[in-house]
Amino acid sequence: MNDTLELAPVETAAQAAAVARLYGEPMRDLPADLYIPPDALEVMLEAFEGPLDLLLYLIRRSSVDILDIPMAPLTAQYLAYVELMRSRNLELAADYLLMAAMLLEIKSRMLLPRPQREADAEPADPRAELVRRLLDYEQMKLAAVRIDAMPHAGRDQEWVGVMVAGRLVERLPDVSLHDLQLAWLKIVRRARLQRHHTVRRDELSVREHMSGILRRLAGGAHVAFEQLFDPRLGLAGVVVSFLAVLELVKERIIEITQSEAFAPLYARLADGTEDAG
Amino acid sequence: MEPKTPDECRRILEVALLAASEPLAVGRLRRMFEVDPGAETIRRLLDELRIEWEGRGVELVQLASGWRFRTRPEFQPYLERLKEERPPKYSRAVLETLAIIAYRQPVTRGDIEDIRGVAVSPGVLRALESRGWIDVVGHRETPGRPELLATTRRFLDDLGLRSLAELPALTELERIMDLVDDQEIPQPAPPADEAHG
Amino acid sequence: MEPKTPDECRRILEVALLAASEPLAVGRLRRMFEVDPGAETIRRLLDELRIEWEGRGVELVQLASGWRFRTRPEFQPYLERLKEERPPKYSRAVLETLAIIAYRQPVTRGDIEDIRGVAVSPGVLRALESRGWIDVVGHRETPGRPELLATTRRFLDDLGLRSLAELPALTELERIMDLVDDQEIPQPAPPADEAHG
Repeated sequence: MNDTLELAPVETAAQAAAVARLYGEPMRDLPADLYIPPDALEVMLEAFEGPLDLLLYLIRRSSVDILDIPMAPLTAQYLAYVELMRSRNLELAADYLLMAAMLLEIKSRMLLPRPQREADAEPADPRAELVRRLLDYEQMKLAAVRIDAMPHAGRDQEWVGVMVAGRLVERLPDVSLHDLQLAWLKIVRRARLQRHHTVRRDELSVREHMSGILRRLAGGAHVAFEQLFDPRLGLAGVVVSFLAVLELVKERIIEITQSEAFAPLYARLADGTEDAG
Repeated sequence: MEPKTPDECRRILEVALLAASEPLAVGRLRRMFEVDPGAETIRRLLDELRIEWEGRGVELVQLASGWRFRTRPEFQPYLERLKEERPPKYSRAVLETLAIIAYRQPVTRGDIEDIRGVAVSPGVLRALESRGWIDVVGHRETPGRPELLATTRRFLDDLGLRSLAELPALTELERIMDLVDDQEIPQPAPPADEAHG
Repeated sequence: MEPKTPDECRRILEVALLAASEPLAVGRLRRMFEVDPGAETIRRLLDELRIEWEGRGVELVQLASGWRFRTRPEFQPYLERLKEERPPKYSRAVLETLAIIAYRQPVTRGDIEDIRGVAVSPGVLRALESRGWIDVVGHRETPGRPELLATTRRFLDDLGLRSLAELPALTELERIMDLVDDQEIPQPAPPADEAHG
């Protein structure tokens, strides 16, 4: 096994963090000869989060310097794993194959003389990009472990939430004049073809008086006709009130009664049933 | 590590009750301890805890389904002011019904349905009635004697109006809309939800 | 009835914080009082309150979105036994994705995949989103306009942090990384060594 990396386990923070679990037991190092119990392979491969994770594992468990990776043995070992996966008919993620291709490419470039970029510059190392990615990933992997170790509300701590006495007043929707106007305009827009649903400002005050008169007559009260008009409203107000009374009579909502000629006029709600007798 | 002293037990009960989102019965509180202190002990500790909290803004109370910490009513006004959730919005059906009652009162439900072109669900009128914005002011003497609806003084107060005449005049806008409609949108399709069933 | 003494003010703050279902910011706490005591006073009172609660089972903490009472971790074993369901234990994929979003935000899904070297399954992002820990903060103006993900205030609150700066510092690796980025690999091994296989 010329190609395998040194397999002496090295306890690094990364390794302690990246514990694979096999049957509940932490797996800190893989068998030296890469022999894996057949039914364990799947479990083990699931423990790796992808090709970078697998590569990091291979590097970190040996004592090689990540900044000076011996590409040949690493590539060989990586390919051995991938081959194992393939032989087990595991669905081989494209990510693993892509990484295999990248490793082979780096390895072959290592064999070639390095092109000088500039006269004095260091030659470009074909491994630089891989190392950058490995370190980048390892850093995030460690960060994940640390975040997980922090106390989480809901897991390690609970929020305090004391019951509030009495029901809080229910918030009711606000309606602005603008809302009302818009709503009405929408209705008018839809009803526009019918034309008869137009409303004028002056008509509105008549309608307000209609409601007011009906309120006063509520409960079957008989009100003297002249009391329907409030002189304080002025002439215009009285006229509008009168129009309201006429409208109500016309719509047969109220009745004006008179017991005999020249007797006082009374207004009351039209009610064919109760007051019939 | 199980607690040994009653003090420690009481502290655990306090934490559990402060964090609980529902009342906790004695039986459930007992289950927290590996060595069951017994219902009697729990009850005694709860009572001690209740006394310990007396005179503070929050009190420990025994409710039908168990024990719970609860704010005292006198702090209610402060808690109310803390609430800053956005008020809910009325549906289009409610707003349009309100607009019709405001501008066309007194109207029957049938009138509203004629104008809107759709049935008025009972919920719509109930929402406006329970708000105190509309009420029944009489009946129209037609078959069925339908109720006549009108807006209330409270409606005017809540909208800051002295009288209905102060409702925004619409004629100008309507005219503009008519122009717009005639020229640009010759045949406005009625919104889907408003279509007759 | 508005409070006069600082003691009364502190009591009101305590009740509000004990009853709140979310962290309360100083600005919001101020609004509880008819006569605004000012941010400075509120902060002082909150600090007094925090000290007052020290050594109890519950602590007052300042988080990203405000102040909130929280149980101490040492009581969790007891509270666990009260719970109906266990909190979710996140997979490494979820945790690593969270770490990348937390430290490198805003990032796209593609960025995460680049760093982890594997595809990010939709379930991973969904788990973090449904927890309220990440959300979409915009789009990167590249083809496809991928979503930019970032952590939320809620994430900071749940982890007891006031800001992202309080996240654990990244490891030494960072310095090595800088070296790698700036100078490339310090001393490449001679190609001869690589000729093994």
